[in-house]
Amino acid sequence: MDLSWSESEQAFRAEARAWLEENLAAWHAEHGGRDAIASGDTRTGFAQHLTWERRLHDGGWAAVSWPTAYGGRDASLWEWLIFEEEYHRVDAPPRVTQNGIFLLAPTVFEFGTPAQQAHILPRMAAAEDLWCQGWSEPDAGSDLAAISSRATRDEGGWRLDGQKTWTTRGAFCTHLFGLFRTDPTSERHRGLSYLLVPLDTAGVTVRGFGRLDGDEGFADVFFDDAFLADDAAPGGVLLGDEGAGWQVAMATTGSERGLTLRSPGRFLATAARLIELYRAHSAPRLRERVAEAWMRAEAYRLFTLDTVTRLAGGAVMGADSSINKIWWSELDCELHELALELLGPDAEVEGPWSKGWQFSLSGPIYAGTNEIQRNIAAERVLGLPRR
Amino acid sequence: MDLSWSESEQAFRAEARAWLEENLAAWHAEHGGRDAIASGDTRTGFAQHLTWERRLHDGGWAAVSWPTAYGGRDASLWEWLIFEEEYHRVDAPPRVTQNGIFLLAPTVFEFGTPAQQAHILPRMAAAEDLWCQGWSEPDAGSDLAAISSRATRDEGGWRLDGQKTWTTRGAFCTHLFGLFRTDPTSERHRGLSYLLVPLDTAGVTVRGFGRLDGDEGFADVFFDDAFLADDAAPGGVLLGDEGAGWQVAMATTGSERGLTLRSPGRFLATAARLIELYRAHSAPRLRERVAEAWMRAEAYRLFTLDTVTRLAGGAVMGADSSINKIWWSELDCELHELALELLGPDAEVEGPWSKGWQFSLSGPIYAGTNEIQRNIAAERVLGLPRR
Amino acid sequence: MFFGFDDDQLAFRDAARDLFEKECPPAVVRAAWEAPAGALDRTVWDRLAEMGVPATLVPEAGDGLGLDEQALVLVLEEAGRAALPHPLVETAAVAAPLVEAAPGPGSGPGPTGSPDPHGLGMVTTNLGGPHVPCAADADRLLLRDDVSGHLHLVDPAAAVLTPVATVDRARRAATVDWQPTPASLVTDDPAAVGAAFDRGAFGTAALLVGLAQRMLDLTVAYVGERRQFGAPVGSFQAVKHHLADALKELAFARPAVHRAAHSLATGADTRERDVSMAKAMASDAARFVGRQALQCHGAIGYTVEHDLHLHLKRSWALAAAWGDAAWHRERVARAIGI
Amino acid sequence: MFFGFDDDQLAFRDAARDLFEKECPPAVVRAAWEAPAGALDRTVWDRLAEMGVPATLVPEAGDGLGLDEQALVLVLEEAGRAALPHPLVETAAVAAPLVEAAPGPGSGPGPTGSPDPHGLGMVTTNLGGPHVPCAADADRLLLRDDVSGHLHLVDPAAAVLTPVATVDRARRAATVDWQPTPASLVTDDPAAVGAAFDRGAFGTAALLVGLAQRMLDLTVAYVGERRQFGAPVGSFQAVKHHLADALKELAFARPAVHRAAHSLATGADTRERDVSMAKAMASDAARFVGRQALQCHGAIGYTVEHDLHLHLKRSWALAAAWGDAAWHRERVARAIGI
Repeated sequence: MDLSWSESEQAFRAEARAWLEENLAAWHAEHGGRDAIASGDTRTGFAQHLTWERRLHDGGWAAVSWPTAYGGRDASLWEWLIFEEEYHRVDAPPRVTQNGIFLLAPTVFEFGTPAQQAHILPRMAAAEDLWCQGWSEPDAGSDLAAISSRATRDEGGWRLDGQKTWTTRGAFCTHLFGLFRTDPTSERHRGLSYLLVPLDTAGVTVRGFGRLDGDEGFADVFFDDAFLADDAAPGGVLLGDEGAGWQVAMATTGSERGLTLRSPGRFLATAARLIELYRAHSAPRLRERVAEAWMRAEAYRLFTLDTVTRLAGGAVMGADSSINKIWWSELDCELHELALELLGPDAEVEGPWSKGWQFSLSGPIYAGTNEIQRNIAAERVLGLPRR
Repeated sequence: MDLSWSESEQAFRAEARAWLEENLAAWHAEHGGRDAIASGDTRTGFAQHLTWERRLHDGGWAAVSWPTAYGGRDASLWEWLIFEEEYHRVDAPPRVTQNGIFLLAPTVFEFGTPAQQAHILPRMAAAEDLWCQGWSEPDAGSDLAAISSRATRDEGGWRLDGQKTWTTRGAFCTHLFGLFRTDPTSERHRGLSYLLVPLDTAGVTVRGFGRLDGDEGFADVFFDDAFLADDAAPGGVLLGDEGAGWQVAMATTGSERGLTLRSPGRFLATAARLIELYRAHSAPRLRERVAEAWMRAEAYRLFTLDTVTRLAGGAVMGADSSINKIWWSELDCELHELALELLGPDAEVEGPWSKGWQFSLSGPIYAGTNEIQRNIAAERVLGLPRR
Repeated sequence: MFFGFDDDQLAFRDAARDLFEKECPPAVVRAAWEAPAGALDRTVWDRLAEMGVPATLVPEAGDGLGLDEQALVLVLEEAGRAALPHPLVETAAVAAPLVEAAPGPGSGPGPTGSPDPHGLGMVTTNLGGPHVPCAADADRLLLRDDVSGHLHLVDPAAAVLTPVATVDRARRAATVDWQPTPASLVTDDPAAVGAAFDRGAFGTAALLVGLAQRMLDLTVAYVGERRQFGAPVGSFQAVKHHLADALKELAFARPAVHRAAHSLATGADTRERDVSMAKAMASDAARFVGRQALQCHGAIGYTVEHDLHLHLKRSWALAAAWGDAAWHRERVARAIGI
Repeated sequence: MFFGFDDDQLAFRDAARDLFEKECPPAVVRAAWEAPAGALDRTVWDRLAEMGVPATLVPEAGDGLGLDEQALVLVLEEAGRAALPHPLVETAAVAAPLVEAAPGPGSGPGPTGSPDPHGLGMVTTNLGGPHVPCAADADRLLLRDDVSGHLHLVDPAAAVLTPVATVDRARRAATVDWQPTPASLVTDDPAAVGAAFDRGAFGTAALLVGLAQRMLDLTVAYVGERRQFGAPVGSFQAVKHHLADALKELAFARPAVHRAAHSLATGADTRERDVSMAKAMASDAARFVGRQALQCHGAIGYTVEHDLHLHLKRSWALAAAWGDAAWHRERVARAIGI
């Protein structure tokens, strides 16, 4: 074991920290102070957050682990972890470009053609194209394979029909990556294709609606005989092979549940804020639970160090990403629950903790419910028999 | 609401308390002191506990809710609750006749012929016949309907073949009530009959073995072409109709999970001992959990008052006996877990708490695992669809 | 020994249930989210007043119904099921018996013209916490003076209200800045103040039981319809077990609330302990049931378009108000001598 | 940054695993339940001594293996998987480095003739609690004097042992009555005593990880075979979720134990905190996994005829020894400044 950071990694951390502290302050100032910045899941807040995304891009921090050519800085997974720790340490804002950079991009790197990579990734990093995920449908939630949205082959493109829903920030994005049934005779996992859809395509209608916390963070996306031309984007609108959408999508769920979406830095930072809050309201009865919550955030960091060590050694993220997702999503609920208990009567007041609490409750639901994750862990990690 | 006890109920309580205090002391003395009395799940202890059972019978306390004619005292359900509170308050010993008096008897009252009732019940109350339950088989645990032990019709009786297991105190009992497949062509719940079997029947072999706590509390019962004559007992050896064994047995599981097996008095007494233990080892970190455990024991008492009120009003114990069983079995684990935490390093020493803890762990397993109980509550109380 | 309710009590509950089903559908709760301070619609409140519900605990001599907490508890459960936004606990359980005992300002017809035998109108209070629900909507404020601990009945016009942005906007809460005067004094008896608090905690426990019951009912209905993987979601064992546990926690909390009603009605020595046990168990049960309900609804429940959040957010607020579960467990611990 | 083990460390683990599979099957653990005090069979211990395991942390100069906690941790996990009854943590993790640093009595071949480079033999201690494991079987007792807090190395013959009837009889525990003498003193340095305790808590955490892993493995195998309702028990979602949670708790406790090994090996400033985090998480994980294992085995696991209880009872004892989860969480709380 070597749990120390190399000199270059330490230098990377110092550079990131300095840049983040300076630019976060500047960004707050730009909008008249931190409190004047709305949630990124509101129309106003989204626009404000885009200016932050562009700052990140100008600084080369939008997607540190990407090749420089695409707007990254060729950072290692270790450096990515360091950046995430620093990012959350200063309480920098949630990434409104997250679904593109954290979910679509890994898939584009794995399945995209050079032409697609060259077109999609730089514009994504620059927050010029804003991507939302078009997977869930009214009748296809946990059961993603029940997708019924159709893409019918037509002269030089596809005709799209159907509805996607619970599309995060869909009302504010410019593009959607989604799964559509391209083989009308197919069922379940077969005959799906992974399409890249500009939301300004004629026949596409987006309706935003309120999440639990009331922010317009969700959207329905309706496709009514919308024509998606093959050349709507350089390199084409199909990601991976026609009919191979499921396998391509699974690569994305891997990153959603696994390493890239929710890094340990996020929860260590929340735990640190919880500890401050505990010091402010001494509540001895909660002391042991606060210590336990810190341990669980720290254990998540150690578990991730173990994972990255294995990935660096050539292993691939497997089904154990399922227990990873259960761990961080339940930890996030407990961290916020403890904060609310500390706040007592003030817990009900709109604020970062009550908002974070409501958001934490979505963790066990999105990216595959924790019930589904437990099935996966039991069947694919422990090898228990399917029904 | 009227939560007061009538004068006659108060008198009943006073009489029970006086008798129990006097006779418990006398019984301890009879055996050279409380510490000289072994667990009722050991051969020695079982014999010692029989002398207690006979005292109870001589005092008319063996089965208070039964008709006097059968050795009871016609007590109401309310008086039965009072007796149970007093019984556990003085920490009187576990009833080694429990499986007869608490499980078989209610079934005999419901399905037995007058001849069977007249023969079986008085001998049971007097602890002359000692009954064990012959249901589980190596391949029929939670899935009771998988029973394969056969009873084949033969001249004037039945020929028994097969094996029962996990039979509590089977090695010390004289009789077994069990389910046997009397229709060889039948499957699952059909074609079973409820038979009453003297364990001295030729061809029946009993092998005791150790439970988790090491006591010989379990037994295998082997049937090797054992001939059970129809007239082996007055009124016959068949309880209920031939082939109706499942319905008859379900009446018994009702009492097992529901009201009669584990009364609130038992857990209130454990909670009271836990509170004493807490006072002896002040451990402020456990204070809130001890209070919560007391509340849960008290809530069980209130839930039972509600149940008895409904039964007294003519209602029948329904599927909500399933949440009842989950509640007391998990409460028992928590009460003992707390005691062990209070005891610290001494928790590992053989003693009432460590023994009680090990026994409590069987609660979520026996009488239908709590997983089965949750299925029942969801399907029969909430009406959720079966698979 | 009879641990149940008599026919009059059950009939009172049924009448309230009918009233709420007609007059307090989710649309009324949503309206309470949006209505400006002071403009809470009173239709359902006026119907309740006609039924005499706010004066349930007021003796018939005082033109009340002359009933006790054992009748009120069932009606409050129904108010919880409906997520009634009006301060019924504050008025009926807390203020009415007090003010009747020591008549405060006014009498005769209620200030809003709603039928109101003893001129109390709609009352709210700071006894349950600093965020006073429906503060700008109430006719009277029953306020505990932090300095003296005395209770005063104050005209809202005589107080400065600062709205609080709460997660459940139907709380319509505000903090209150005010000055006690001799004329506004209702009681300086600590026992009476304590009893008023206990009635509020008890009433809130009853609301929580009703809120939890409604969340469970909504979820059971939903998982029976919603199909995934070719089967109703409710047929999966994980969902069954979530909801079986929700049922269990609720089924064992309810008798504790009913017993508290009896202890208050009979002035039992154990009433403080029993109220605290009820509030602790009802708060935890409602939080637990709410978590299971949200999880079993999935994304569909995670929107403000679905009604679940109306009950969910109310249950969060009320679980923390009038002493949270930990505060009441602490009081139980003292009562059982640890 | 490399959070893993090198080939030598893994080879050391594999050799230990082979040894335990051959020399420490359940029959050996059961024999330890029955053998009279002082008559614990030494076969597996002698093989371990031949491998040099008890001297893992002793420098090569002292004829030890000259390895550190990062090598020892994997071997201790294997000892846990096998439910080894011998005091390996007490000897290899606690006593050997100390006594080597300050050579106590004896040297040369071990008292039992088992290969033993520095004459220590099999050592047990009261540092982990009042019930000293294998007290009558050990060659030496490393005893903390409650009065002075100093550590002494004592010949069992010089102490009065009172057996303790423990739930896990393979603990072979006794309380020890003894008198410290100047000659028996090993160290009076509080830092050295504290470090010895931390190594014991760390080593016990590693045993608990191995015990939990074995209970999980036994259960996964069992629920795959056992059929009820026409299907393997392991195909039911409730069982799947019990075991998925067991897997999760264990999978996140293990890295904490490995990090503690690194912190001890490198003398990190955070080693106390890291050891406490490891012991707290390993204790809770083992208790949780054990509960799931017993529940998923059902009645079959609830007998002394099935091997599960050997691991289950050991995990209960070790979760409480060397400071229970609450004691170590307390130390973590202090370390993180709350």
